[in-house]
Amino acid sequence: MSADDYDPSPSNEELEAHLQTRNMVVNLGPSHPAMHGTVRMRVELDGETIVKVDTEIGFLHRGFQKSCENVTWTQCLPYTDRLNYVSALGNNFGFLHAVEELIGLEIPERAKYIRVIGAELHRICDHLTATGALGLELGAFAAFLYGVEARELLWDRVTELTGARLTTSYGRIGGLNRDLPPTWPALVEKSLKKTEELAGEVEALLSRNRIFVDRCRGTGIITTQDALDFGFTGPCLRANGVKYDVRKAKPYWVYDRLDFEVPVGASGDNYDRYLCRVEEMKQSIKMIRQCFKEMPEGPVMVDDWRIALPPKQEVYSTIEGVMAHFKLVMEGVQVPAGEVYSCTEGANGELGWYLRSDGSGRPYKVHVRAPGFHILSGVNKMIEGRMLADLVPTFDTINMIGGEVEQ
Amino acid sequence: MRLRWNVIIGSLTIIPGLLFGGVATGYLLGGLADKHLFVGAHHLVNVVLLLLVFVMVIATALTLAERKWSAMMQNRIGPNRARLPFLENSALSGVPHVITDVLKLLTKEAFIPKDASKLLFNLAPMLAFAPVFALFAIVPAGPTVNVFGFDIEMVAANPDFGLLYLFGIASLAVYGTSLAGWSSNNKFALLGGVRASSQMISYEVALGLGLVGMMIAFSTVQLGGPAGMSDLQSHYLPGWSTYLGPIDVGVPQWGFLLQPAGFILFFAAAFAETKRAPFDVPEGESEIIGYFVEYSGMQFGLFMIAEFVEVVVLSGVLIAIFFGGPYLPFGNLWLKSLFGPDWQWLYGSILGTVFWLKVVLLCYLQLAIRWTFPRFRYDQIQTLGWKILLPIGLANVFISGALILWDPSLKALAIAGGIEILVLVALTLTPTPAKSRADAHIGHHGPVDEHGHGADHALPAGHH
Amino acid sequence: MDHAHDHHDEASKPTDVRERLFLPELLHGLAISTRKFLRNLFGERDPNPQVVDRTGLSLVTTVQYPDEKPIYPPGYRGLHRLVPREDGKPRCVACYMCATICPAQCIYIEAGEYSDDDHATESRVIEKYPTQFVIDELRCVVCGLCVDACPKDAIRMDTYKHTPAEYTRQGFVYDIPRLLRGPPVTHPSDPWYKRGSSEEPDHVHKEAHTRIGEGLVPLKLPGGHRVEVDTSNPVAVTKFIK
Amino acid sequence: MSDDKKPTAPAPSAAAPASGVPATAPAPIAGAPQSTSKPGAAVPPPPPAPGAKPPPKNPGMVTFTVDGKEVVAKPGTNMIEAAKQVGVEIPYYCWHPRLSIAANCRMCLVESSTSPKLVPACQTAIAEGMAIKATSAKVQEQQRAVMEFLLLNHPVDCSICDQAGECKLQDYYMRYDHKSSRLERISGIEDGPGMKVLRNKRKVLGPTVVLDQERCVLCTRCVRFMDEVAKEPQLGVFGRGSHERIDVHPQFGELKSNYSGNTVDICPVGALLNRDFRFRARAWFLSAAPSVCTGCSRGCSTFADFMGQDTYRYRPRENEQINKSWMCDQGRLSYKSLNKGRVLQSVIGRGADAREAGRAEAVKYAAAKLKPLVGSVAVAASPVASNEDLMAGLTFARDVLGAKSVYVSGRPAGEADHFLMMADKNPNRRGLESIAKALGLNVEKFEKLSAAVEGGQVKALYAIGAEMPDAGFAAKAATLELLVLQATNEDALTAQAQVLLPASTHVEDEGTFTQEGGITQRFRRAYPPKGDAQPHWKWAVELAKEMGGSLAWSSSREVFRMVAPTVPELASFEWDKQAPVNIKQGISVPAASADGRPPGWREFGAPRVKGI
Amino acid sequence: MSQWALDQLQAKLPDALEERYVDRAGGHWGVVRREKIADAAKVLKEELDFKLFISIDAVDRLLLPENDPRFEVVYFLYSVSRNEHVRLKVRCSEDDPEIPTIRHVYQGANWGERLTWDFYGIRFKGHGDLRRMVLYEEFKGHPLRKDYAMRDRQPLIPERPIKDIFRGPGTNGAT
Repeated sequence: MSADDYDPSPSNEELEAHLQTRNMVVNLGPSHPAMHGTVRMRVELDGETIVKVDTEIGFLHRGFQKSCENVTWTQCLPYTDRLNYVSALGNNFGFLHAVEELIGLEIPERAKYIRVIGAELHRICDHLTATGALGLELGAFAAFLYGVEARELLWDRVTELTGARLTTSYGRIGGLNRDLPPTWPALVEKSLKKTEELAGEVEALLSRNRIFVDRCRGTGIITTQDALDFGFTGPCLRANGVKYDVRKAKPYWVYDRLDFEVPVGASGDNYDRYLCRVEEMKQSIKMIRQCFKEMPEGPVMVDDWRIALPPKQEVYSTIEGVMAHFKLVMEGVQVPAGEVYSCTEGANGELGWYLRSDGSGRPYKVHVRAPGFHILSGVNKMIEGRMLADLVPTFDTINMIGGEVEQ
Repeated sequence: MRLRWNVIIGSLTIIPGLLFGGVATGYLLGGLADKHLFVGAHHLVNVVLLLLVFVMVIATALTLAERKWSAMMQNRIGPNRARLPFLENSALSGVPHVITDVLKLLTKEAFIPKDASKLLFNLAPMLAFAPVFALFAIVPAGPTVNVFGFDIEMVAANPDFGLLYLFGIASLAVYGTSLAGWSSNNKFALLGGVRASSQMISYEVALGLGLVGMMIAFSTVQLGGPAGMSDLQSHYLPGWSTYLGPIDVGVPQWGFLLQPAGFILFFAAAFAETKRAPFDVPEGESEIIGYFVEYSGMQFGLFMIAEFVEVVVLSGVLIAIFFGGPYLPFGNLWLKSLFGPDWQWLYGSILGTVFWLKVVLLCYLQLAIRWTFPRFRYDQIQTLGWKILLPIGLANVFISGALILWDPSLKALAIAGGIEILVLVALTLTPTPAKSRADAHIGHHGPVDEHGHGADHALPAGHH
Repeated sequence: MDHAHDHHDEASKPTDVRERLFLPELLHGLAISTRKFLRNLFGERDPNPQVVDRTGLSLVTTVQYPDEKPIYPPGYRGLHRLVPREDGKPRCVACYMCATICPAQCIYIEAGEYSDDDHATESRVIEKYPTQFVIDELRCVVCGLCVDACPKDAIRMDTYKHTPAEYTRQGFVYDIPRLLRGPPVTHPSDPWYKRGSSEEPDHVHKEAHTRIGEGLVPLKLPGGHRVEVDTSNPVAVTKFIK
Repeated sequence: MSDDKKPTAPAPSAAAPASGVPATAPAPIAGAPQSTSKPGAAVPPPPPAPGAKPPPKNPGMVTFTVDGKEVVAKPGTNMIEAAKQVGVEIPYYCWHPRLSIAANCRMCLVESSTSPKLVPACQTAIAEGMAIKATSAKVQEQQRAVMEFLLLNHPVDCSICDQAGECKLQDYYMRYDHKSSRLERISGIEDGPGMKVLRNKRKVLGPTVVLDQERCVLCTRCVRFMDEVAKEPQLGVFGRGSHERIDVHPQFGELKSNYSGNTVDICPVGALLNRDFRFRARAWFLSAAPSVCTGCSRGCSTFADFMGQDTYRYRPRENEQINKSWMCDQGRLSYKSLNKGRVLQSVIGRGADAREAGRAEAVKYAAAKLKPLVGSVAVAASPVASNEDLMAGLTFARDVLGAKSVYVSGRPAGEADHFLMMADKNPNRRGLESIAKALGLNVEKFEKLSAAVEGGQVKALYAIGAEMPDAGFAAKAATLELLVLQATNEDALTAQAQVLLPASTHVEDEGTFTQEGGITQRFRRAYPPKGDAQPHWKWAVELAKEMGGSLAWSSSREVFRMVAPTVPELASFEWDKQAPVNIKQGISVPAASADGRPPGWREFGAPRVKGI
Repeated sequence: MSQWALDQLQAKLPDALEERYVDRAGGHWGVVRREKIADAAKVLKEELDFKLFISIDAVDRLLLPENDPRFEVVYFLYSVSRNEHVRLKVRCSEDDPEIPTIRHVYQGANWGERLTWDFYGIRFKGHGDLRRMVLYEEFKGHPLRKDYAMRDRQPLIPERPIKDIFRGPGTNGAT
C-alpha cells in the first residue's frame, strides 16, 4: 500500500477548512521499541501521515574517533567490535584491512580465508537480525525468534572461534589472534544447515504473506538518485538495482576467488531490501562452504615481530621475545606515517576507513565511514509523506544499528 | 523420538475432566436452583458459572497460555520460573505465573499521569472490561436438557433479539479504549485511542454483514433455545443423513459449511473488534505502544484481561454460530439416546464439554494467528474493512439470499460453501513456486564496470 | 471469495493469486507455527548444552541457564584469574603490561619488592611482586588483550564463568585474594628454575677467572625431570603459528 | 627514552645546504639526486691525491656525506652528532657527549670511505670529503650482530626492569634487530630458558643505587662519569670475558656520592637503578614537564616526571650554563616535598579554634583580620617562592598592606660541595631581592623580624611561604596577634597561623626562578594544584581584591609581564621563549591524563592487600 | 585508482586543484582550492558520474609536522560506472575555518558536514542547517580537535525547557 491512499483531495480541505487543526509532533525515541539503538525522531504528524521527520542521533555516541586516537592501533580493536555490534567481525576485519593497507602488509592466505568466513558468518547474523526484527516489529514475533535462533547458533560458532559471542576482538594487525578450533568446520556446517532451515521458515512466514507484503512493498521507497546522493550502500543501494558491492567491485582477501552472486532489487522499497538480505544470506552460506573447501593450511599471523606479538613461549623464555612484546604493548605497532582510504563490504554496505598515521604507535585519525550513518541520513526522504507505521519496517530494512551510526 | 506422555495424557484427561465437572455442576446446580428456588433460577447459576467461572478461568488461563503456547510455537520453553512454596522443584508448566502475575498487577502502583482526566482515566478500564464480559450472556454453552424435571438452558440469558444484543454491547467496548487513549494525556495513547475507535466502528459493518447470511439461512437472530442458531446447527441437512447402526450421521448444517465466506468475514471483523494481531494497530507495540500506554497495575490488568475475555467470548460466539455450538457434527441423537431421562444432565455435560473444547481450540487458533502474522497498517485495516470485506459481505448476503430463496432446504447453500472451502484448500496445498522479486535480477553481478550499468538506469520506483 | 482488490499500481502488484487471496499464505504460516507447537508440546526436550547437537521431536533451543550451563569452548574469555605459582603466590611480577594494553583501563597495580629476608627462593629471584592488583570487572570490556599482553602467563581468562552479579559497585572490584584462583601454572622458563636467588651463584664467582662458561648452572627442576606445562585447562593465550 | 641531546651545531651551517635546494613542495622524492651525483659515488669524483688534502668545500668547516646527504660541521664535531643534523640516527650505547669516548659497545659502527673496516662513529674523527654509510646492508648486519651479542647474556627481565620503556636495548632491538633468539635451550626442554651467564641481580651499591650485573652491557658510562665528572672514582670494571662486571672498588665499600643518581640516568639499560624510584612507576606512564630543582640556589634544570597529580622523580635537564646534564642526589630527592606533607586546605583560627574553610571564606576572613591592621603588618617572603609569586605578593604587601620593608625568610643554609650543591638552600634569593628592590621595599634580615616579634613590636605578620631559617620562630610566632601564612608544606609554623592558605608548588604552576648566578629559568606546569591549593600570586590577588585593592592578574604569565619590566634584572627575560614547550607525554597518555588518574584508578579506592 | 577522475577534473576546472599526490596505498589525492570545492563536486557528480556520495570528514593537523593550514577536510566519492573512488581534500586555517558546502550537490553531505562542524568546528558556508550532529548545542569546544584533551569536562547545563506542542485533556491545547 502506498501513500497515495492518503491523498487529501480538495474537497477534504474544504471540509476541514473551518476546523482549526494543527499537526501533532511526537517524539519517537530515544527510548522507543522501534528505534534501534537510541535514536530520537521528532515526527510531525498530520493524522497518521508523517509530514516532517527530524532525526536526532547522539544518544549512543561513544567518542569512537577520539578514543581511537588515544590508544594504540591494537587497542582500537575492541572499539571497532562495538560499531556494528551484530556483525563485529566484519568491522574488526575491515579496520585491520585498512591498517594493513596503510602498512602495506600482506597477511597469510589462511588468515584471509578465515577472515572471509568470519565476515560472512556475521553478515548472515546481521541479515538474520534485520529480517527477523522486521517480522518482530510488524508483529510476527515467531519470525523474529526463528531468526534469532539461527543467529544464536552462529554466534555459538563465533564463540568457539573467537572466545566471545558478541565482542569478538579476534583479528590482529597482520592476521588473526588464533587458528580455527579443530572441529569447527563440521559444527559450522551443521549450524549452517539449521540456519538455512530456519531462514527458510522465516521466508515462508513473511515473503509471500499478503499482510507483510502490503506493509513492505511500496513503503520506504527511495529513488536511485536519492539513494546514491545520500550515500546508500550495501543491500539498501542494491535494492534500487545498483550493482555496487565492494566484494565484487574491489575484491579484497579472497573474494575474487569465490563464486557468488550479488542480488539486486528494482524498486528500492522495503520489500526489495528485505529480499536482497534474504538472498544475500544464501550467498554468504555458499561462500563459507567454498572457503572451507579451499582453505589452505598454514600460519594465520605474519611472522614479523614489529607487527605481531611474539609467540608466548618466546616471550616467556627469551629476551628477544620479551623485548618485542614490551615494545609492541607499550608503543603499539609502529605504522608508518601516511594516510589511506580503504573499504570493505560491511553487512550494511561500504565500511570505509580513512586512517592517518603520524608514524607513532597510535592512530592520528580514524575516520570510519559507517554505512548505517549515511542510510539513516536519508531516512526522512523515505518516510516523509508516508504513514507513521511505515517508519517501523523502514527502520528494520535499513538495519539501523545505533553503534555504527553514532560511533 | 521420545514423547512427553505425561503432557499427552494430562491434556487428554485433565482438561476435558475439569470442563466436564464444571458443566455437570452447572446443570445439577441449575436443576437444584429451579427445584428449590423458582423456575428460571438456573439462569442465575449460569451467570455465575459461565461468566464468572468458565470465561474468567479460561481467560486467566489464556494469560499463561499466550506465553506458554507462543513459546511452543517459537521453539522456546516459556515462563517456568515461578514456583509454589512447597513445590519448589516443579515449574508446574508455569501455572504459578498466573498467581504471580495477579499479585504483581495488584501490588503495582496505579499511576495516573499529571494532567490526565482522572475520572475518565479511571473509568476507561471498566468501560473496556464490562461490555466484553457481558457479551457471553447470550452464548449457549450446552444443550437444553431436563434435570430434575426442569428444562435447564446452559445460557445466562436467551433474549429473542440475541445477536442484536451482541452487536449492541460489542459496540460499547469502543468507549473504554477511546476514553483511555484520550484521557491519558499522551500523544501515543491518543493516537491509539483514535485508531481503536475508528477501527472498531468501521468493522461493526462487516461484523454485522458476516452474520446476515446465517440470519437469513436460519431465519432467526436468537442464539440459544430450541429455535436458536446453536440448536439449529445440530440438525442435518434434510435428506443428507443416515444411520450407521445406532449412530446417526449426515451433513450437519453448521454455519461454517453454509457460510464459509460469512465465517471468514465475521472472524476477521471480530478479530478487528478485539484489537488483536494482526489488527492490533491501536496497540501497535512497536509503533505507538497503544492507548493504554499510561496505565499500570490492575488498571492495565483490566485492559489485558478484557482482551483475553474477548478471545474467549469470540470463540464462544463463533462456535455458537458457525461450529455447531455444543453439538458434535454427527451422533448427537445417538448420544442423547444413550442416557435415560434422569441422566440427561450427563448428555448435556458431555456436549458442554465439547463446547468448551471447541472454545479452547479456537482460542489456540487466535493465539497462533497473533504470534504468526504481521500487523496491518492502520489504513490497510480501513481498506480491508471498507473496500474488501464490505463488498464481499454484500455479495455474500446477496448470493446466499438468492440460494436460500432458490432452495430453502439450504442444500444449495451448503454446496456453494463446500466449493468455496475446496478451492481454498486446493490453493493452500499446491506447492509454492519459488519466488522472490530479487531473483529476477540475480545474475547481474560481477565487476560493475564491465557492465557499465550506470545508476540512473534503475527504476525510479515508487513514484506514481 | 476473491479478495484481491487492486490498490497497487502494476509495478508493485502481488504476483500470485495465493498471495492476493491472503488466506492460503496465512494458513501456510499457521501450519508452520502449529507444527512447531505440536512438536514442542509433545516432544521430549533434549537438554544437550551444545544446542546445535540437539535431536528429538522437540525443537526447543533454550538453555535454562542456571540449571543447565552451556559448554564454553576452549579459549572462551570469562572472568579473569591471577594464575598462582606452585607455592600459591601469584605469578604476576607487576610489570603493568596488562594495565598498559587494557583499553578500558580497568586494571590497577601497585608494585612492591620482595625483601631479602623472604625465604622463598622464587620470591628472591623474582624481586618484584604486586602489592595491589585490582581489576574493576564493571569497567572490563572482556577483550582479552591483557591475557595477550602478559609476559609471565600470570593473568588468564580461562575460568569459564562470567562475572557474578553484585549488589554494590565495589563488589565488582576484584583484588588479589579474589583473583588468585585456579590451578597453578609453571613453565620451564620460570626464573626460579634457573637459579636459587638473585645473588651470583658461589661457584660462578670462584670459577669466573678460570673457565669461561662454567657459570652455566644446570636447571634445577622439581622431581629431577622436566616440568610439564599445566594442560588440564587449555592455555587461553594467543596461539601463534610461526 | 633518555635523550642525550647536546645543543646542535649553529644554525647557519645547517641552513647553508638547505637554502641551495629549491623548495619543491609536491615532488615525490625530495630531491635525491641533487646533492650527490650518482649512487656509486662513495668515492668523490676527483679521487683525493694521496697525502694532499683536498681543499675544504666550506672554509673553516668540514664537509662530508652521510648516506649521501651532505653534512657541514665544525672540525672536531662528533660524527654521531653531525649525522643527526641531517636526520641520520647512528645508534650507540657507550658514547655520551659529556664523557670521554670509550668505543666499546660497537653499536655505532659505520662504513666509512676512509677505512676498509667498519669504524666506530663515536671515535672516528670527521674528515673532509669522507663518505659515511650508516644504513648500508653491511652496517645493518653489524648492528644486528651487536644487538644479538649484547642480548646473549641479558636476562629475560623487562617485566621487572624499571628501565623498560626508556631502555636503549629495547629501542634498538626493535629498530635494528627484531629477530628471534638463536640461543640454545637447555636440552630436552624446547621452551625452557636459554643458557645464560648468571651474575648478581640485586647488588645494592649504595644508598641511592642498586645494580643488576646481569643486565649490564658494560658500556662503562657510569665508571667514566664517576671518574670524570663527579671526580669520585668509586666504580670500576672487574673480571674478564663473560664474567666482566661493574662494581664498587673494594676500598669504598659502597657507592656513596652525592652524584650517584646520575649513573642511573646515563645507564642506557636497566643495570643501575635508583632505589628511591625502584618499582614505583613504569617509565612509559610518566609524563615529563620542564622544571627547576628547588633544592638549593644552584637551580638545576630538571624534568619533573609525573603521573596524575604526583611527581615521581626529577631528572636533570640539559643546561649548559648551570648543571650540564647532571644534578645532585639531594636535589633529586627534593621532589618528595611536592607529594607529602602538603597544606591542601585553608585553615581559619589557631589552636583549638582552628577549622577548615573554603578558599573564599578564608580570603574573606583574612581580609577582615588584616584590614584594621593595615600599615602595621610585617611582611615576610620566602625565597622558595617563584618570581611571579613574589611580584604579586610583594605588590599586594606594598599597595594594600602598606608595607615598607620585607623580611626575607627561607630555608636555613646547609652544606655545599665541590660540584653543584650550594650552601644556600633557597632557589630564588636573587629574585626576591631584586623584586623587593624594584618595588621599593627594604630588604630586611630575618633575625630582625624574629627579634621584633619577640619584642612585641610586630603584632601581625603576612608571610609568603612557611620556610623559616630560625627553627625557634614558630614558638615566637605564637605570640603574634595575626599570622596570615601562605604555605606549601606543613611545618611548625603552619600550626601557629591564624589564616593558613594552601599554596601550590612550582610543578603545579608555571613561573620563573632566578638562581644564584643571576640566571633566570622558567619552569612549566605539570599538573593542576592539589586540593585547594593555589599559587601565592593568586592568593595575593584575591586578598587584594577582598581588601579593596586592584591586582587584576589572572595568570602567572600576566603577573610577569606586568611587573617584570620594572625589575631591572628580569626586564630582559623573554618569558614566552624560555623552557622547551614540548612536555613529554607518557606513552599511555590517557592512563595519566588530564584529570590525573593512573590506570585503573577508582574513586572509592580498593582494599589494600598485605603480605600475600 | 582515481587518477582518471583527477585528470578529468583538472582538465575541466583547471584552477581547482592545488596539489596532487599519491598516498602509501596508491590512492590518488587531489587537494582542491577551498572556494572551488562545490564546483569540483558538481563536475564530479554531473559530468564524471561520481554519483555515490561516500563520506566527508576532517583532520586536525595540529600535531603533525606539516600543520599549516591547520585543518584538512577530506571528501570521498565513488562512481559506480567506473568503479573508482575519488579522494579530495580541502585545507582551511584555524582562523577562518569556513568551506563552501556541497550539500546542494550531494544531499548526503548534510549530515557529514554537520558532523564535521560538530567535531572540528569547521563551518560550511551555505549549509543552512549547521547544527551539531551527535553532541548537544551547549557543548563547549569541538572534541576531535587535537587541543581538546581526552578527558575534558563539560560544564553542567540546565535542562532545556521543552515546549509541548499539543496536550491532551489537562491543559487543553495551547500552552
